[in-house]
Amino acid sequence: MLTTASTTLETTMPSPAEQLRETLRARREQKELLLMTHIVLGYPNFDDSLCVVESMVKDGVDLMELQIPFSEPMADGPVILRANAQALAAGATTEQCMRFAERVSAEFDIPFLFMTYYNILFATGVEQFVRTMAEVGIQGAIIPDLPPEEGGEYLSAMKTQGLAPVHIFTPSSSPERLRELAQHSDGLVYCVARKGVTGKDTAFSSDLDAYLARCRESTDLPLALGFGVKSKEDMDFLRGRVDIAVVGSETIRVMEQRGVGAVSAFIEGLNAR
Amino acid sequence: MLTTASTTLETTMPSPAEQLRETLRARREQKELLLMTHIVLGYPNFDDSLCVVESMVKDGVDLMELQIPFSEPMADGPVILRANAQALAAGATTEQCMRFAERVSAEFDIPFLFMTYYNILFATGVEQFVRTMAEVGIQGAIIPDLPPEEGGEYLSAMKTQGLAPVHIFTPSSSPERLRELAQHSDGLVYCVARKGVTGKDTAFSSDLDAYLARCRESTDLPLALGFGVKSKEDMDFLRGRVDIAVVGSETIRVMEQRGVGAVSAFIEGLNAR
Amino acid sequence: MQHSGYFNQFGGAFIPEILVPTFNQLEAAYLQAKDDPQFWQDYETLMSTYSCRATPITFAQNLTEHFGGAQIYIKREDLNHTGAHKANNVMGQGLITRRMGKRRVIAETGAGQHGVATATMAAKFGFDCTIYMGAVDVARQRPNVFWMEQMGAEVIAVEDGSATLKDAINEAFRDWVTNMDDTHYVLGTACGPYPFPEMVCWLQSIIGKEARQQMLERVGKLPERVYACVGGGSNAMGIFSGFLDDKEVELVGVEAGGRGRGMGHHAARLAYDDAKIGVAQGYKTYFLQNGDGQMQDTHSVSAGLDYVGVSPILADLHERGAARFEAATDDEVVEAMRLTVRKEGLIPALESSHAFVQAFKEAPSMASTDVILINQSGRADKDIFTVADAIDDPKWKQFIINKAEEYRRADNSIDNTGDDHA
Amino acid sequence: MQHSGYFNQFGGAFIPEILVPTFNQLEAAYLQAKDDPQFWQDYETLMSTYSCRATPITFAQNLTEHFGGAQIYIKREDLNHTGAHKANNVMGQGLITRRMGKRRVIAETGAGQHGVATATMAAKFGFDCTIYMGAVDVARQRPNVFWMEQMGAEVIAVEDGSATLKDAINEAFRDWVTNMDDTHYVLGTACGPYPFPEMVCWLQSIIGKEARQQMLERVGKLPERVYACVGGGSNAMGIFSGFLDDKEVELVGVEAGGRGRGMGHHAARLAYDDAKIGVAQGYKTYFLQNGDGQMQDTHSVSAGLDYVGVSPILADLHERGAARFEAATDDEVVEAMRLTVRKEGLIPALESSHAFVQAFKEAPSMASTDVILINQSGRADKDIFTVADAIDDPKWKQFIINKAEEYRRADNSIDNTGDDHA
Ligand SMILES: Cc1ncc(COP(=O)(O)O)c(C=O)c1O
Ligand SMILES: Cc1ncc(COP(=O)(O)O)c(C=O)c1O
Repeated sequence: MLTTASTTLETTMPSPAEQLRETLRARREQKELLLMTHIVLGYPNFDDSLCVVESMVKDGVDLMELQIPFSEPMADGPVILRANAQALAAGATTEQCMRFAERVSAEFDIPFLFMTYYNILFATGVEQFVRTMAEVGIQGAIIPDLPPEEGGEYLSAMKTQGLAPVHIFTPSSSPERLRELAQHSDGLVYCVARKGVTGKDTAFSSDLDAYLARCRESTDLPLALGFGVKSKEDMDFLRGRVDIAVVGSETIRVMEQRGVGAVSAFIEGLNAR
Repeated sequence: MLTTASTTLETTMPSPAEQLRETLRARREQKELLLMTHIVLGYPNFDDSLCVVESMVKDGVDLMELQIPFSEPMADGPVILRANAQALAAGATTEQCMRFAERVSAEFDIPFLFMTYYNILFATGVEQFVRTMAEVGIQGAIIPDLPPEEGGEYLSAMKTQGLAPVHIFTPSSSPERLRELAQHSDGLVYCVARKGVTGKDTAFSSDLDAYLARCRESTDLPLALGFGVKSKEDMDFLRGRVDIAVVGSETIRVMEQRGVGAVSAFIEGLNAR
Repeated sequence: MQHSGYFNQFGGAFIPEILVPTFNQLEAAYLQAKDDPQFWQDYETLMSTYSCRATPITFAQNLTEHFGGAQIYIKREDLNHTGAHKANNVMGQGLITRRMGKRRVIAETGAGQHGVATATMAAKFGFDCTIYMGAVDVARQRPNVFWMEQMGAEVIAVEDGSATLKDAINEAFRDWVTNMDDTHYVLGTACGPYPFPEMVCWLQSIIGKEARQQMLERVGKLPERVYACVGGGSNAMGIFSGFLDDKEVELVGVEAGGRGRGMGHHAARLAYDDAKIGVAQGYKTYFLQNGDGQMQDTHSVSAGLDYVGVSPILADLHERGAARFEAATDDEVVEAMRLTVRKEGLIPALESSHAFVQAFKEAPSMASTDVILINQSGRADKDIFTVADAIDDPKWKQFIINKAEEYRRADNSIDNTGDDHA
Repeated sequence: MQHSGYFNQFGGAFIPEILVPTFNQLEAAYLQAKDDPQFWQDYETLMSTYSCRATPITFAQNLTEHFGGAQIYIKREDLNHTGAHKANNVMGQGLITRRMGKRRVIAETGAGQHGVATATMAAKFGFDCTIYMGAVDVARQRPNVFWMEQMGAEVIAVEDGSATLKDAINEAFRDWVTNMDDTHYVLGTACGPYPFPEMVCWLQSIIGKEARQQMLERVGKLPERVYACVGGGSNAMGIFSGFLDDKEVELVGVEAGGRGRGMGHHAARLAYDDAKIGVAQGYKTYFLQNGDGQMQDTHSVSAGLDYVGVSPILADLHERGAARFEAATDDEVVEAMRLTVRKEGLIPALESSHAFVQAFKEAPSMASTDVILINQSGRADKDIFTVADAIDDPKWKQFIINKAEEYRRADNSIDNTGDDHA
């Protein structure tokens, strides 16, 4: 199916996870708060997905989550949920997502992560899926319904391929749990700002500080904070508190309400100081 | 309410029951099979009821059942049932029925019996009802839902007034039961030709003979046979088997289908030899 | 018959002569069954394997707290197969029918509960079955008609009289006088000629027997008061009969107060004073009738209580002061039903909800050590059309309108104004 | 969690990280309850006083004679309060919810049975309650929605995905990840992440415990075969669990064959070979999915069996050959239901009727000394709209059309084309 690429890694080449860490480290030296964005692949179609990636990279997005759509996106809120459904209704397949990933990671010089649900990996075969991820230049993955307890095969495949498994910290996670999650993570960790699903408002306030301190204590990896980030004010609040801000549903909302062209202005607004 | 009439009877005058017996005896001498007809008082209105009585008497009917309408005529079939309901809907009352009876028994020289359900007597007060019956010139009554076991008050009131309580013989009655019913009856007994309610077809055949023989053995009173009698053929069959043929629903049917005026021809047809 | 079937001045058997042998046979079969311990054992076995007797008593903790007075217990006849106490009577009469060697049953039905129960029994016993139902009731109780027909019963819509329960009874008698040889008339309540009132009470006494024992076991004492709704009187007599010898237990029957006092507005024969003693449908009791003895129209939100007469046995208890009778109005009934649904997750039939109304009125002023027992004679989920109308639920109406549209689109041949009287 | 929740390769807990503490708490509460004899005693007391456990087994004599083979017995879960076995699970989870100190429950529902049961439990326990239901199901199951609302539950119509059961489950999880502190998610079947499958089976095992004992007492032997329909798998596991150690008893699960084989036409995950192993809705089992792992549309005449996944415990029994799985088509199901109604006066839910289909296929070729047991998981009278449609009853349609006319005349403001999604 996919072209090129060997399945064993040269020991001398840095692994994708190492590349990811290095990229983030380097960018953080330039910028106090990095911006990670999220798109649903194939929504509304792959051409538009490509335009959005292009424009986001141009506008200074630091890394991106590419969501492979799934029919049962249990952890997603209404906006991303519908984007998943519509991408599938338009015929999006895992194979197309892989080709898309291959193209953008070749064309654009930022790290790309996959975000999807476990069944997408499982249906392909976890090992094969992860191998293909590596081949197409994806550096890590977020699988919100795959806790490390269930992730044995995935984690070892990721390790074999040198990819970064990104786990999720939550406000309700105990310190032990955070350490456990951190142990199984690479590249960064994803801190959700609150309970609930993606795409709902979050009241960013100093109430978050204790939680973020717990996160910091548990890992040396960069902290990405997501769920409800959607404005320059949110960004200003997060600056100094975490390493990466994640903007997810809001991009889709902007796109839906004001068209693909409006995404650029929105991202610029977020990144403005 | 009702005019005149004393409540004690002169011992020298024949009682209404005696008069009834005598009338029937005399008529039977002239005629092998007497004809008793039945109408529902106040159906469709009292004026029409009067016309029908008038015409029936003229056409040679020998005695008549006047049914006081009741809201729950449990033993009646659809034709009489609806006539009851419509008479009541048109406002017929017991009081009006009494006045009607008073008029026809004064005007026409045939015996009149009441037919009604027990609650009509009970609501007025059984004794008073029976007393009024006597006063208005009614000679007997058929109460299909009042077996002799329940009829103590009624039977003694009828006796006091010298009226004829007519009971019903049925094909399913045992010989003992027939004797018991006969004991409590006067004037005549009413033999139903079959199971069921009024107004359905009866197949008149010699199957009836054993039953009628049982009836004959149980009483010296004249036997009236009803339920389903509706044609000259039926009359011909009954002649020699019973003393009186009773035509009920069919008269109403004729009236409904062909008008009050058609009743006369119908009766003439029945009585023709 | 061996007995007159009188309870002081009430009861009797005012039957057409043609039925005398049939009633003799029925009385004999009934008395024999009553004398035969095996019968009751068979009956209990049937009810505990086909229905779910003993039905439980449920402590209504939330309602008890809500009213802050007496402890409220509920006897759960709604859990019976087919959803009401009617099953008890019907299954018992099924056994008696079989003993008499008959193979066809007929019944009247108002709300449809008794019709469904009888059709069910007939299916189980392999009897042919005809159900008489007022045309008005057929039209408003189609779900019950649907199930009766599925059971194989023929449902005949009675167009005569007021086209409701009493007319269905008359019509069932008309069938019976024609077909008594192979047919048993399964009368649905503790009314009609002897031996029906007594026989139905006897079969329904299974409720009271269980309830008395359950109260002693669960609560350790008898209830201060027992509440039951009164249509014909079978569920009331069923539960009351467990406590008739317990002078300390007050028995409270609750009739349909409809829109309140005044002839035509209700079906309260004992609690209001519009009824007087009369004889109809084969027995003597209080009837809602005019001066001439003509039965009058009645009204209740619950089809099962909407009846002109009342059990002669209850009339006698009333006369002797051995039971107290009250009436609950339509509005009170709907309110009590809603409260019970919300507080306890129980769905009392609109009929049963009458008993709840009175219990709710009295519980607050009783002591918290007092205990009351309500007979929940049936469940309301079969009556959803009636309940939704009583509650006037707009979403329900919209659903029905959409459903009708769907049917109409699928089949243009269906008449959209016609009447569905069978 | 202390346990992985695997049954060989099936099960597990694929849950969003935010729910990890919630699942830890739930597992702890579940294990504690399971270890505490008092819990099971409280549970049995609740079920025997609020519902009518033990539910009986009924000998289906007419069906037995009709098929002329094995003796047919029926476990009567339809007699439960709210009309199905769903009550067992829900009441048990109610007790667990109270132990965890939570005061709100949420649930998904397809047919509406589980929603009604949960709303009922919430009313009884005094919990707030939200029910998620696919918008398609809301539209077709209005009677159930009506009762849920009467119980005080908020019913949310889920418009996403296929707007049916699986989408309601997703939506319930979305609520839960937001409100887990005070909220328990009462999952309705033996699916979902550990400990749900095990916990639900444990609570439903009350069916099998009773049934095994009843068979020994009534029939004097264990059944040769036990039949149950399989949606998520809770009623099947409930009854099977009584016989898992009895190697001589064959367990037969019957899935929804819908219109027959071929993806999209049915919901048979084990009996047909359109499903493959996958992970969704938090657990690993056979799912009806495409090559990419996307869940596919399913079809069944019975909303309660119309689900893409199946209990991991059943998937394991299937894999190990410890249970046999068959499928019954829509047409067979309607036919079996009608026959059962007519022959026995029992009204099995369309779901339950699947089990009857397979039993009817096999009974004739079994010996008359053989005994089979069918789990009648629920009653169909709540599903009258579905059943009437399945049977295509013209009188019912006419009734609905007349009723709609009546509503329209009474209130012209009601839209006559609109959608009633809440
Ligand atoms: C649930 C229920 N309760 C009560 C009644 C009233 O009958 P009875 O007074 O004979 O119990 C009915 C009659 O249909 C009923 O369906
Ligand atoms: C009556 C009935 N039986 C069976 C089922 C299927 O569920 P399960 O397989 O969990 O028993 C349902 C689901 O709604 C149901 O309502």
